[in-house]
Amino acid sequence: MDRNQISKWLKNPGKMAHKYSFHVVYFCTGCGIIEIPPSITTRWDAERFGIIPVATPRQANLFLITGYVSTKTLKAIIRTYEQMPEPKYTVAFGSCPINGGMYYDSYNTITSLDKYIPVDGYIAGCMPRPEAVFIGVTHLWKLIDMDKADGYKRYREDYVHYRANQEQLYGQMDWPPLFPVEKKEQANL
Amino acid sequence: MNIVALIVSPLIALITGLFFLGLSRKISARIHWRYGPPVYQPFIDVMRAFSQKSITHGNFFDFGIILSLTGTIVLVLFLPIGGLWALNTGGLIMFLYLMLLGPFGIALSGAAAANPNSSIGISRNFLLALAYEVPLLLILLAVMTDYNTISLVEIVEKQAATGMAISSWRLVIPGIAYFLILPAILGLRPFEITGAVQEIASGPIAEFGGKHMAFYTLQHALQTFVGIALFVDIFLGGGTLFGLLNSLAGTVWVDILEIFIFLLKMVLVLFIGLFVNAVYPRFRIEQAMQYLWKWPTLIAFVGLVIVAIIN
Amino acid sequence: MSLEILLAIAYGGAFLTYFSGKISQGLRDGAAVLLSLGTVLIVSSFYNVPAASVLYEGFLGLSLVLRMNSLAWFFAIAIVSFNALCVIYSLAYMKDRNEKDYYYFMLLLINAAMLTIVLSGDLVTFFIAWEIMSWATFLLISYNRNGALQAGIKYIVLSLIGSMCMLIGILSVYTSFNTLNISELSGQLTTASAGYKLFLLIIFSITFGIKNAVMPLHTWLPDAYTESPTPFSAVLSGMLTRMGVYGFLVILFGIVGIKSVLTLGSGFISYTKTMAWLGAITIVIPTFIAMLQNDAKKLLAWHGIGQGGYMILGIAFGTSLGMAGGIFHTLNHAIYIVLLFLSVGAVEYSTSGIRDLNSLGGLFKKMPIAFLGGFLGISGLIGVPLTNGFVSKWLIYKTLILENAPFLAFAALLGTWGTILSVYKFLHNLYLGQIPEKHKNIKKTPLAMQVPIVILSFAIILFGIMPGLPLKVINSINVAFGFSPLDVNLWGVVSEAGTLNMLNIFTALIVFGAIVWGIFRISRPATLTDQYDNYAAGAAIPKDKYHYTVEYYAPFYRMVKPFLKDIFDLLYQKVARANDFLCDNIRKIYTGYVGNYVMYIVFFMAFLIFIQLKWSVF
Amino acid sequence: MVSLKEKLLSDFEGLKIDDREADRLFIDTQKEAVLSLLSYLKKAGYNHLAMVSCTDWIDEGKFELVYIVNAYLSGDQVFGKKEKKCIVIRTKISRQSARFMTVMEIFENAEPYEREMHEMFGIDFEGHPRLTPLMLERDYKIPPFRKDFDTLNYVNNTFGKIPSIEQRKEGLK
Repeated sequence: MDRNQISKWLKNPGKMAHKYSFHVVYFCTGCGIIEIPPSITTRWDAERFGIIPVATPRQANLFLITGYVSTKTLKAIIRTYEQMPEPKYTVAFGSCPINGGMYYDSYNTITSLDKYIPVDGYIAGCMPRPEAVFIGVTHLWKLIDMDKADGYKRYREDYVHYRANQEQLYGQMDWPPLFPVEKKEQANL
Repeated sequence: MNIVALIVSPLIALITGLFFLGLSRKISARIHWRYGPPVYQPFIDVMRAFSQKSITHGNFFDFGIILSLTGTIVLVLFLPIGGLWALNTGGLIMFLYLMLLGPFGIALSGAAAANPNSSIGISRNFLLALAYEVPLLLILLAVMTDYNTISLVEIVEKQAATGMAISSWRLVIPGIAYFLILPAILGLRPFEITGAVQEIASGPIAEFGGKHMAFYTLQHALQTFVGIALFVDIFLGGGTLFGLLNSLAGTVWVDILEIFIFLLKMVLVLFIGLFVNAVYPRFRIEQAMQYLWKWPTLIAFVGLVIVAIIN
Repeated sequence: MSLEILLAIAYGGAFLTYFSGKISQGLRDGAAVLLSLGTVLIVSSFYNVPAASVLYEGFLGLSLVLRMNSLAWFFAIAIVSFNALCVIYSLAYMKDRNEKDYYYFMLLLINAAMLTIVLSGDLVTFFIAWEIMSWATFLLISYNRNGALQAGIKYIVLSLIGSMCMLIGILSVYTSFNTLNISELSGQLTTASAGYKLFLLIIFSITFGIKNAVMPLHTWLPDAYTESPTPFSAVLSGMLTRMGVYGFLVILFGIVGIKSVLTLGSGFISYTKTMAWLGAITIVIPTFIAMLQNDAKKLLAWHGIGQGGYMILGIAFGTSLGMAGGIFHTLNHAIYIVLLFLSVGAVEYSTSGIRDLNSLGGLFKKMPIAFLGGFLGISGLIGVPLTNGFVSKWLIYKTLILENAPFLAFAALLGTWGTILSVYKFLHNLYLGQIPEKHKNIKKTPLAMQVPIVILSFAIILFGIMPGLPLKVINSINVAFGFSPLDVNLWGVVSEAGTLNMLNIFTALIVFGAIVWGIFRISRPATLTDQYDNYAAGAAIPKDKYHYTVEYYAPFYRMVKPFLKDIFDLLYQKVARANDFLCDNIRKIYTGYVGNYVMYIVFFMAFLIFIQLKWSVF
Repeated sequence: MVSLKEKLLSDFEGLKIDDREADRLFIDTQKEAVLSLLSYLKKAGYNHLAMVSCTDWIDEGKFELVYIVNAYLSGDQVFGKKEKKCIVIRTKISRQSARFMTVMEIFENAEPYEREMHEMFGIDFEGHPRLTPLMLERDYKIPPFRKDFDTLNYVNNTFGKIPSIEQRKEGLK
C-alpha cells in the first residue's frame, strides 16, 4: 500500500487523507446491507483502511448503496447524497443499481441509478462479500489518484439534468434544488 | 506565566490528545481481536475533514464551535504539564468554569443547527455533566481543602515535596472516586450517551460538516487530554516520580523528562480507562445518573468528610 | 446639590409624570425619561462625596436623618440606573397598554422610595420608605388584574409580616437606647447583652429574609415576578429584592457590628453559620426547581431566589473577601437578571404575549439584539469567565474554601451546575432550534427596547474583564465597615492564596480565539443552508414538527419530580386556610339578636363573680 | 362426536368441502355465505384470521378471495383435539367491478389486508373505514397485481423514458 509514501502525502495531502479515512454512510437500501456488519467487525475489520460508519451524511465522504433501489428509497438516497459535503464518492453493490438486475421489470424498482445521482463505482456480485468490498475500495483509491472519481463534480456541473430527471420521475420534489437551477436551459426530451 | 508554555503546552496537548484518540481506537480494536486503524488515524481524519466543503447554519453556528475550541485551548493553558504551566490566575475554580466552555460552545452551535437530534444530544450531555459534576466537585473540594489552596500549581508543587496525593492516605478515597467517574468525563463507552451514534445520529454534532467536524475532533482530543491530565496533576503528582529527577535538577533536561514522565502517566491512566470502554454497552441516561450519584458520590463524600474533619 | 433636592426631584418627578400624563402621552413619556436620567446624573455627582443632612426635626422628638456614604452611593447608583433603563424600555413595552400614567407614577414612586431607604440615616425614615416601597410594589404587581391579584396579595401579606417584625425591632431599639440614628446605635449596641443582639438580628433577619427571598420565606417571589409587567419585574428582580441584602448589611455591620455578630451563638450553632447554611439551601433547591419550569419568567424568578443565596453566603462569613463577593454579586446579579427579563419582554412583545418555553424557538434569526442580551445574560448568570458573574462567584468560592467550609462550597458549585442546565434550557427553548412558521414574520424589537439591552450587555462584559472598577467602590465599603481592604487592581484581585487577573484570561481567549477564527476562515468556505436542509434520515423536514423543546430534561424530571413540591408554599396555604376557618367561626358570635348580647354580658359577670369568690383576685 | 365437516354440511348448503390434507380444511362457497361462515367458525373456536389473499383468474374473469382462519387456543375447541388446525375459505367474485363486503365486524385485523387488496387489485370493500393506499407511493392506472397490468411496458414507459445524463446533455446541444 502506498500509504506511507511521504512524497505522495506532501504532494497532495487532501487526496491522500481522503483515501485513508473513508467515513461511510450506508443505510439499508437493499439486500446488501447484510454484508456491511461483517466487514466492519472482527473477521474482516474495515477500520484497518480507516473506514468507519458514521451516523449522518454531513460527516461522510463515501456513500454505499447496497442493492436494488426502490422508488421510495431513491428519494432518501438523493436527499442523503445532497447532504454530504463536497468531495464525496458513491459505490453501488451488485447489478440492480446498474440496470435493475433481477428486478428489471418490477414496477417500483429503479432500473439505472446513474440517471439520478452520479455513481463512482459498482462492485459486482449479487451482494459482494466483504473481501470484494475492500477490493472495490482499493480501486476507488486508484480512481481518486487518477482524479477519475469525480462523481460530485459531474453532479455539480450537470445538476440541471439530474434535477430534471428526478422531477420527471417524481413530479414535484419535496426540497428546493441544491444548486441554483436556471429555468430557461432546462431541456426535457 | 512563561511565554514558552503559552505556545508549547497547547501543541503538546493537541498532538498527544489526537494520539490518545488513535490509541483508544487501536486498543478497542485489539480487544475486539481485530487490527484497528494506525495510531495516527485521527490526524488523517482531521486532514480529510479540513479538505471537505461543509455547510453552515449561520454565524452563530460557527461562533459556537470556535468558542468551544478556544475555551478548551485556554483550559489547557491552566494545566501544569510536568512543571510547564502557562496560566495560574484564578486557580482550580477558574479551571472548573473554563471546563464548561467546551461543551457550552458545542451546545450553542448544535442548537443553532436546528436539528432535534442535536437538541436531544445536548440535553443528554448536560444531564451527564450534572451527573458526574457532583462527585467531581466533592473530589476537587477535598483536594483543595487538604492542601488549603485553590491554585493547581501549588497542589503540584506540594505533591512534589510530600509525594503523590494518591499515596497519602487522606486523598486515596477521592482518587478512587475520580477514577470511577473518569469514563464519564472522557465520554468513553459506558457513558457515550451524548454522541450515541445509533440513537440520536451522533448527538450535538449531527450537522457538523467538514471543517466543523475537524474542529470538533480537535476539541474532543483536547478534552480527553484535559480529563486525564487533571487526574494526573491532582493525584499522581504531575511530572515528578518519587524524586527520581532531583539529581539533575535545574538543567533543561529536567523539564523535558518531566513532561515525558507526565505523558507516560497519562498513557497508563488511559489504558486502564480504555479497558472499561471496550467491553461495556452504553448506559441509558437515567442509569448513568443513578450510577454516578450512587457509588462515586458516596465515596467522594466520605473522602471530603475525612479531609474536613482533619483540617 | 444636597440630598433633600435629590429626594424632592425623585418624589416630585413621580407626581409630575402622573399629572403630565393627563395632558399628553408624549409629555409624560418625556418627563419620565428626563427625570430618571436626571436622578442618575445627580446621584453620580455624589461619588465619594459623603454628605449628611437632617431632613426633619420634630418627628416625635426624633430627627429624620439622610446620609450618603460609599455603601449608600453603591446601591443608589445601581437603583437609579436600572430604573432609568426600565423606564426607557417600558416606553415601547407599554405602548398598547392602558393606564400608563398609573404605571409610570408607581414606577417612579418605587424608585424614589428605594432611594430614600438607601439614603436613610435613621431607622424611622428607613421604615417609612420601606412601607412606601412595599405598597407601591403591591399595586404594580397586581397591575395585570386577574392572576396578578393573587400574586400581589401573597406578596403584600408576607412583606407586611416583615414590616411588622421591623417595627417591633425599631420600637425595642428605641425603648432601650432612645435614639434611632444608625451611626449612634452602632456605638451603643456593643454594650448590649448577646441575647438582646441575637433577638434584634433574628427580628430584622425575618424582614430582610422575606424581602431577599431566603429559602423558607421565598414563596411570594415566583408569582410576583411572573405576574407583574415585564419592565417592572426587571426592576423588582434587579434592585428591589436586593433591598433585603442592603438591610442585612446595615443591621449586621452597621448596627450590631461585625465582631459581635461573629461571636453570637453557642458552640456549633452560630448565627452566621445558620445564615450561611440558609444561603446554601437557597442556592441549590430553587435552581433545580427552575430547571423544570415551562414559563420563561418563572424560570428566571426561581433563579432570582437561587442567586440571592450567593449574596447571603458571601455576607454571612464576614471576611473582607466574602463581603466583597457578596456585595459585588448583588450588583452583577441585578445587571444580568434585568437584562434577561428585558430580553424575555422583547420576545413577549414580538410574539404578542407568548412566554411558554415549550412553544417557542428559533427566534435568534429574527431578534438578534434580544438574543444577544439573552446569551450574555445567561453567560453572566452561569458565571462564564469574562462575564461579571464569574468574578463575584470566584470571590465567594475563595472565601468558602479558605474559611474551610467545603460543604457550603459544594452546595454553591452544585447550584452553578443546576444554573447551567436550566439557563441553557431557557436560551435553547426561547431562541435556538427551528423557527415555527407563524413566527417567521414577527414584529422587530423597537429601538427603545434595544438600547437598554445593549447597554446592559456591555456592562456584563465590562465588569467581567475589568472588575476593578466596582471593586474599588466595594473596597471603600469594606473599609467603612471596618474590614481590611483587598488590594484590587483594574483587572482583578491580588492576594496571597491565588490571585485573579482577568487580563491574561481575556488576552488568552482573544489571542487563541483569533487564531482559531483565522484557521476557520482560511479553510474551505461553507455554504449557508436553510433550517429545512437538515439531516432527517433522508426525509424532507416537516414544517413545524421538527423541533425538540417539550420537557427538555425529561429523564431528570422523572427522577426529581416527587421531591419537587414547594412544601413551604403548601404550608403557608394551609395556615391561611386555617386562619379563614377560625375567623368564620368567630364571626358566628355576632348573631344580630340583642337577647344574645345581653346573655353574653350576664355570663361574663357571673364568671367574674365566681373568680372573685374563689380566689378574691381584685 | 360429530366432526366439523358434517356439522358444516348440515348447517350450510352449497359448500364443497375438501379435507384430504392432514391439518387443513378447504371450503369453496358463494360470496353471500362467507360472512356467516366466518362468524360461525369464529364461535366454533377458530378465532384467528391468519390471512386474506386474492388470486386473479383472468381467463375466467374472476377474482378468488381466500380467507384462512385457524384456532389459537385449540384446547377449548368444541370439536376436540383431532380437528383440523386451519380452515381455508375460498370464494369467487366477478373481475369487472370487483366489490365485496368487509369482514372487519368479525375480524378486526382484516383492515390492512383489505386495504392491500384494494390497492393492488382494485377490489372495493364496502363498510371499510379507511380504504387509503397502504404501500404504493405512485398511482397506477391499472392496479399493479392484476394480470392485465403489463409490468415490462410500464417500466419502459416510465423509467425507460427518462434519458441518461449524457443523452440529456446531447439533447441540449
